[in-house]
Amino acid sequence: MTDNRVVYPYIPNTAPETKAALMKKVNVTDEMELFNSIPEHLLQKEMNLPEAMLDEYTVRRHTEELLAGNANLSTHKYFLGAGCAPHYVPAVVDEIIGRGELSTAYAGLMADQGKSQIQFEYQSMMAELLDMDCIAMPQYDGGASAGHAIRIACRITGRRKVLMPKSMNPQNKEIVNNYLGGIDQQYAQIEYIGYDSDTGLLDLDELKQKLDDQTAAVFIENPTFLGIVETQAEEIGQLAKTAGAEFIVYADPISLGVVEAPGSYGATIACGDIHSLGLHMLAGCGVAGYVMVKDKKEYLYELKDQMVAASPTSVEGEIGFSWVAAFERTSYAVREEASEFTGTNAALWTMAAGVYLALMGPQGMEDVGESIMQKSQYAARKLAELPGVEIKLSGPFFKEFVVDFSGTGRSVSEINKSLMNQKIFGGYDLSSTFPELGQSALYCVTEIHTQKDIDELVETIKAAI
Amino acid sequence: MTDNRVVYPYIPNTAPETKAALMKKVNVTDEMELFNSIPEHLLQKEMNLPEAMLDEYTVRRHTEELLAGNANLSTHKYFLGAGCAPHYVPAVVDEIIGRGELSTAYAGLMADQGKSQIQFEYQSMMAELLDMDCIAMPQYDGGASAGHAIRIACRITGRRKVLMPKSMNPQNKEIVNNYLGGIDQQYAQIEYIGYDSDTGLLDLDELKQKLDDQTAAVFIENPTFLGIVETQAEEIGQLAKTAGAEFIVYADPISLGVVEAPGSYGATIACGDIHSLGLHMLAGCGVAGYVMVKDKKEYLYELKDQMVAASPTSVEGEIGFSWVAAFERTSYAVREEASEFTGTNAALWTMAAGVYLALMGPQGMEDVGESIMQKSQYAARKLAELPGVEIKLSGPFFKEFVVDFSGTGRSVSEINKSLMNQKIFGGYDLSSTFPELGQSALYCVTEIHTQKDIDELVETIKAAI
Amino acid sequence: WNEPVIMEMGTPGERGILVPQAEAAVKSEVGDGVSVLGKVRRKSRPALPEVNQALVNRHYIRLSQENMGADNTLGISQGTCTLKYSPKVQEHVVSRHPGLAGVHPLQSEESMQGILKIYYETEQIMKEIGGMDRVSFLPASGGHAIYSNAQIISAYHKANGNSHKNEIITTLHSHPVDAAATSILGYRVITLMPDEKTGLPSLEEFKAALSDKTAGIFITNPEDTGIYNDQIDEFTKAAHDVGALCAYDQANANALLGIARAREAGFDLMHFNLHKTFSSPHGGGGPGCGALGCIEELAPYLPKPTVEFDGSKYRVDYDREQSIGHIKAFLGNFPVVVRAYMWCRTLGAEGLKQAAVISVLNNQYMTDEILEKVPGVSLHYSPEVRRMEQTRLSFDKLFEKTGGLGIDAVNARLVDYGISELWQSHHPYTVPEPFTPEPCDSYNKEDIDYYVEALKTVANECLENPEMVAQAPYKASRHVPNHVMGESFEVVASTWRQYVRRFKK
Amino acid sequence: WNEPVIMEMGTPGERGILVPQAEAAVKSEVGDGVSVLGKVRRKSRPALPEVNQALVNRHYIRLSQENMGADNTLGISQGTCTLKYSPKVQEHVVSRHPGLAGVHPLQSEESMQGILKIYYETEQIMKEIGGMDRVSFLPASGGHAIYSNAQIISAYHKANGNSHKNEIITTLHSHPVDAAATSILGYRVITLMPDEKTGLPSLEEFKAALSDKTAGIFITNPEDTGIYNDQIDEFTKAAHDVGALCAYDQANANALLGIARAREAGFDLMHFNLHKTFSSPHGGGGPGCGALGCIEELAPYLPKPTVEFDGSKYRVDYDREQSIGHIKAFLGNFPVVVRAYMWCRTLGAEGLKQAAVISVLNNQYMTDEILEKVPGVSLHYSPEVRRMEQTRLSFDKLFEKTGGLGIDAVNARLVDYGISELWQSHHPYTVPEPFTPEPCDSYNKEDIDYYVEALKTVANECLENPEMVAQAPYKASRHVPNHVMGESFEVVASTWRQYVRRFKK
Repeated sequence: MTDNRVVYPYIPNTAPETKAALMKKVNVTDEMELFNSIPEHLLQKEMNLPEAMLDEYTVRRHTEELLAGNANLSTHKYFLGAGCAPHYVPAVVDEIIGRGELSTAYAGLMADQGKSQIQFEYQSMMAELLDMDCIAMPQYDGGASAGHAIRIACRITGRRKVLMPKSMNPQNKEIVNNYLGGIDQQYAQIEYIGYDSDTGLLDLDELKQKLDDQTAAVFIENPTFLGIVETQAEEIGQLAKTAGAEFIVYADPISLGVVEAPGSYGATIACGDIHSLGLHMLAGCGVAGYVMVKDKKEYLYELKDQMVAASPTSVEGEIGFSWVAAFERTSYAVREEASEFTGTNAALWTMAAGVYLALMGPQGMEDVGESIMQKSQYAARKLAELPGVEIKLSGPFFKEFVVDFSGTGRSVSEINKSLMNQKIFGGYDLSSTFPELGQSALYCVTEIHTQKDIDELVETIKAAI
Repeated sequence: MTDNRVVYPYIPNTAPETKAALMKKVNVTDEMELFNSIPEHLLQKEMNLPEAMLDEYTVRRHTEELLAGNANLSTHKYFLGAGCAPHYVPAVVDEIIGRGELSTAYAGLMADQGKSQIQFEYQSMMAELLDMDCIAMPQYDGGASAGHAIRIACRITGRRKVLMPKSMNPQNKEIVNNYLGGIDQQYAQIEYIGYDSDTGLLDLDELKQKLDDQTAAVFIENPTFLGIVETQAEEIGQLAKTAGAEFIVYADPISLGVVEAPGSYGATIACGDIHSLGLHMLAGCGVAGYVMVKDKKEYLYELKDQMVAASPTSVEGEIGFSWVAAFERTSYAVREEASEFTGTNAALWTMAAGVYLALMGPQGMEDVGESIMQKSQYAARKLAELPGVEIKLSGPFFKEFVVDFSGTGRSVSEINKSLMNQKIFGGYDLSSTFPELGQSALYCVTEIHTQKDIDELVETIKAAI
Repeated sequence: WNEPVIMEMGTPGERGILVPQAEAAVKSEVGDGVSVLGKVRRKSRPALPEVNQALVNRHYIRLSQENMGADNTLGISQGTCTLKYSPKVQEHVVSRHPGLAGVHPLQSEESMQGILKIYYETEQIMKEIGGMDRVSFLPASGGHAIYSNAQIISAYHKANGNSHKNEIITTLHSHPVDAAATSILGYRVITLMPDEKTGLPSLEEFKAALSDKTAGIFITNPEDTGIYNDQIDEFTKAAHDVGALCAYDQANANALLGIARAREAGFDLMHFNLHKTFSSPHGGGGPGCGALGCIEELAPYLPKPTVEFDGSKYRVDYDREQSIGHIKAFLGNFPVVVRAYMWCRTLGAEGLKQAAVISVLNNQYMTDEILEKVPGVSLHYSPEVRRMEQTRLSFDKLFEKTGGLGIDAVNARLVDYGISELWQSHHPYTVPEPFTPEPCDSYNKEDIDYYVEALKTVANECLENPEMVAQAPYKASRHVPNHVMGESFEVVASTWRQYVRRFKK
Repeated sequence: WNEPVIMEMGTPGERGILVPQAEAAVKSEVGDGVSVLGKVRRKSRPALPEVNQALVNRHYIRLSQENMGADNTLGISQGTCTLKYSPKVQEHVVSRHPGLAGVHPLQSEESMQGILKIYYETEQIMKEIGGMDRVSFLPASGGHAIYSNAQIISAYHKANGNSHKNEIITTLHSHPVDAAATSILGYRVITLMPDEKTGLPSLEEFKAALSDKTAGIFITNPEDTGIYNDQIDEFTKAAHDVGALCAYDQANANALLGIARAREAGFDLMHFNLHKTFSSPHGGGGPGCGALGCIEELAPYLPKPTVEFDGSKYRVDYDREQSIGHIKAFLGNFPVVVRAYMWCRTLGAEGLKQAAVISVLNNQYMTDEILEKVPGVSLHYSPEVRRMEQTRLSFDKLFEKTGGLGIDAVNARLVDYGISELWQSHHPYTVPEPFTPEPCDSYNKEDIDYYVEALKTVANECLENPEMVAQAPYKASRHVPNHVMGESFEVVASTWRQYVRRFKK
């Protein structure tokens, strides 16, 4: 339906009088004259799109009806993690990142000091949480942050071999592969190190065997994708250091109130996803990567993205902010000479994480870590009491843990279907990506789960097996 | 559970070090010493309250679970009005009144110029919509506005008799009664005028008979509670004027894009509820009253509430705002000497209505009026086609109309139950308050109803009768 | 930003929003729908502005920034009104959950059990906090609660044949609405003056004022001065002795949560302002809620409806024969009740008591600091008595020393320090150049210290640089309007059309 | 406000929020839960601030006010980036509806059909707008889409045994990331310089640069200058002739909606930035979405997953053998897709075309106005050619006349007029003292006139009052930091701990 007389609220100059005045000024009588630099044969003949829902109510109702059909945190209980988990997002976080001045801000220097300060504060709090020193704008997600961290390590060491845990998040494995892509060869050569089938910890023997003077980096996840806290972390870092390799630690920041900071046990590069710091699940959009390094020149200049930095101003005691610090590193400045490309990232999410950390403070981070450990351990114990159900790895775990249903004779997929009938989402099915674990699922328990929630889960599984 | 060691996020000085420092400064060692001016026997011995839900997540989940149990606009279809109706609230309205600076503002003069300007703009747009001139802060609701309007009329005329329509909103009747309350006698003496049983219009003969030189005001609703547009309004105004009485019009502002403005057909005082101008239903909280008068001194000074007014500032072309204009009218200034009391009202809702009117503009108000009339007429026609169902009054109606189910042998209550089983709320049951209308219900159709919604209503009723 | 007034904005033809139109089939069935209006069809369009949505949004976002709310500044200036932090979690639940925003108050009881449960449970909480037997959330403000209390008193006396009882006693340091809202019903209002030394009403004078005519008393305690009347139970006893009812104005109960209640003090009626003590934001002046409590004997007179619970289901009781009737549309301002519910459930008994303890501690600390550090300030009435949640102070000495710069001057300048104007005192003033800050439970020591420092700076400026102060504020979004008090009809413009007539000739 | 940095705020012991704790029974079952961590248990607490909730909220509300976003100022300054009005209805649906915010990307397909339907339907819309056969929403930014397109090109050539194809051609006036994101894969990047007269790449030079080694070309059109390359289909044809693939950088497609498409111009790959053209707000730099389109032949290489529809159910297809694999977590930045969906459904075909028409009309109008009214401005390259949605302008003459005050000076001062700094040009500059405003579809004539007037005022100030301008801005929330460009390691402080080391010695 074509109706030229519609005045669009979002396109004010469709108001006929104004449009006519502008057309007169630029000396056109037909609107297509505006496009006279485009050859006729390149013009689009028609555009077949669904009929317009011109008014706000209609499009809102239509969209909300579609969204209302999705199971979600207010209709279902989630024990599903694997890189996206049901954590609590404080209302103040929603309030601040919902502020129009922030969400619609872009690239002002003096115009947007507030935005830059919030980012600087996020960066500063992350430094304390991770015990690292430097950080630039965020990466798209944890996977991208891992890729970036590896490229940094390769550039710094001039080596190509990278040792990574075999138990790594399979999706991140692919993202990293993509990140390291090259037309002739990959930027780095990844070799995977297995995990101890009892404890879930990294296989140190295999690590020692593969670690050599060609190794650019030893990369660990802590906790691992399977939830295991890598208690050997310091030793691994020592081994890497001895080999002249970088020690990259991929950490879930919400664990760091109770788990040691990567920077405190030898990490030279830290990376990961800030999803757990106040971001909603958002069908998987609530993720963003961080890469942090120590306060050394050769490291800082390898960070690829724009960097918010603070410095004094002409007024005693005043601090000002800029997001073009050391701009000459970036692809904006030097195009293909840059080490990597940069651009739009996930800036708004760092503001959410900043507000989250400011609210939580040291005690909040400790409390949430403790709460998650207690609740997940409780869930694991209760599940282990079910006949045929086994907790698979014996290492200490954080938030997620592997539950093996092989002994029940039921598949994870069957159990998850039964759970969904009771409005519960069970754990992430590991049976195809980790066949060595049998019919196992990765269960996720966070601070939002009550004892009652967990007991309900256990009872529902009990009824299903 | 008593746990003195909790540091409350909302009560920062419960932090032990700070609290100790303050206590030292004010020279107490036990916190009860702070209260040493209260005699021992007046102190509360214990407070038995449900256990605290200290953390934000727990109290939020608890409350949201309670709210999620309520049928609402996103789960049910509403054809229920009677003073609160399902209208569309534009997102920009929610955005603005959700801004913390506004919702937490209070009583600043120079500190809160923005708030006062928004109120002034609301007032200005209402003046254009109603064709009236002066307005003060809002009343609690339409009922209170009617009471205030009547008291104004009595003060101005020095008379006590007020003629009101018998078909008036029964809840508002009581609110008005309360508003006019007195220990010896009511402030005004209300006499009700019936309506024509065919058309629903005011019975002019009865009006003429009761109208005399003791009459302070003739009060009409337009549209009436039963939805009828009072087409005789101008004539009624003339009659009132001839008798030396005030002409008070209670108007639904969302009708005024298509229905004539009260000020244009003789109203000397206009009042009503701004509920339809961008307020959510909110379980009945989305209401606020307006009372407007013409630009005459004797009227303006009878408005009881604080008044936002604009005047030039010392800078050429600049406008400033104050909410204490003609302050000496108010009970804040002169206590019991004031004509009525004032205080907290519904200020935030006037800001919502202001943003609503700014978005709608003249064309939007015309469109919404037309849309409501067309849709409600369509619904009435379709319902009238059902066997035994009759549209009761023949006058033109706006948004609401009386549907008589007497011919079906089913009661309104039965039909509404059937509808609710299909997630539809039927019309307001008139059978007890308006027995002369039989088994009738007041149906409400607004701009948010689609043809499909209406057809579904009709089909569901068809199946129920 | 120097935002223009919306009435001067806009471009012909622009639209802020489009409205859902009737479908073609509907239109073909009913036609234009408006011809039926005949002579009451609107003849000329209202002169509303025509503004696109981006600009409407930008205009109001900017105007919202031109405010000093508790969200962006220290809400310490408004004594007696308690500008607390309103927890964002409450705001989001209340304004964003469709199970509240999208609920119709007249939908069937079984379809809104969650709402009725919150209503009922909050009543139980408020009963315990106030020591009353029933609580109604229908009054929309403190004044409305007082007015309703007066109506209950009137109804009670009528029911008991006490038609001669036509006097109400209040005190000058009680809120003015205690006088105004009772007077409006036809009561003769007797206002007791404060004792010049103690600031409190004298028990003797009170007894002298009591008589058989006394229908009721309306008292704030602590009074606006922050002083607690320690003979309060003797006042209520004396009133009861002449057959009067006692109504407690606890609009601001911030000092007394878990500390002292209306019941022990002998009151029959009371009210709490949920938008003060119980964390609901002020919204620039509402919507609010004056939770009205009463003893069992007066419960039949409560406004209707009430919410009742039979052990399994909640229901709305409209059938209350002796009730004073509907006083407010539907269920009152229910979202305010939800906020109070969440706040009380979060804090629990111990937390509520700490809110009172810290409010009083903060106030006593701040009072000491102001008297120590800010030049030109006095404390009138018994300086040795500990104040409760607020303190009536006086810039009398500053006024004297500067020959005329008092609280008005301080207020004008305070805005430049990002602090909203100080509330002074209700009228009439008993203390010269009064001001009444209230640091309540939401502010920490650093906030209070900052506030005192700003006061001190401004007071010093008054002393040292009076010419500069006289032109303040400098950083406000506007200059001072020429007619703040709208001193005559000719300069009062409550609408743009009036403004044009008055000032654009 | 002069807000302090949060690292210097706070009081020992204060809490911003409390966390849900394990129940007593849980604790008694598992103990403290953390002893099992052994030597990786955290030894000392992170030095995070301890700040109460009211203060955290106030701090960030204030900081949010210290920004000039499209919500509170005119977003005309950022040419090539299209700072549109982001309709609030979209923002509220996207951020407040639990059916989006609370959805886990790995939950079963049948439990998220609504999301998958929106995903699928938006793909259909974008296919039609771009003229491509498939569209992926996985890339998180324009750069990411370019990088992914380069990977698709690489995969395609690998699959076809073209291992010798290792060169990419782009133009200087295409976005720098076209060069950077292709280079990172190991391609040799050839950048065509613009013709000094037309500003466009020369077809002859392009053909000369093409060879059997050419793997692909990456071109923006209209280029950053706002000039449309009218020979574009000859470029793509020439590239195809040597077996190269053609990728269209349509990050900013605001001039072309419904006007001209990638397909007719002969491209095999393209991308739209949904956070520019399709109304998603920038969020200070993300999250965004680079919608990547391709022709049927390249569809097998698209990143995974895709969303497929079998006529009754939507499903997520992870099983794509030739795919370049996962490039972004889960389903990408889906909320950005929802916004684009709502925006396109609201406007429909006619409205989208009007967005393009008005964007171009606004820009041509503003360009004329600037050249007429603002002193010291030049238009380089073919002045007779109508610009599309933006125009690369130059303050070269102002710079000459003032002996050094050019776009940097204008930018510093512009902030005082409530307008964000003008974007200049991507590096390297081909035009001296460049600036590139883009008035897009969201602004009306009055907005543009105001903007031009501000530019004019500032340019005149540069001429008449250069000393004053040199100290600008005056009204910004801060003074200019001493090390804007962080010119050496010793002055770069990206965190507070670095700041303390660098500047608090």
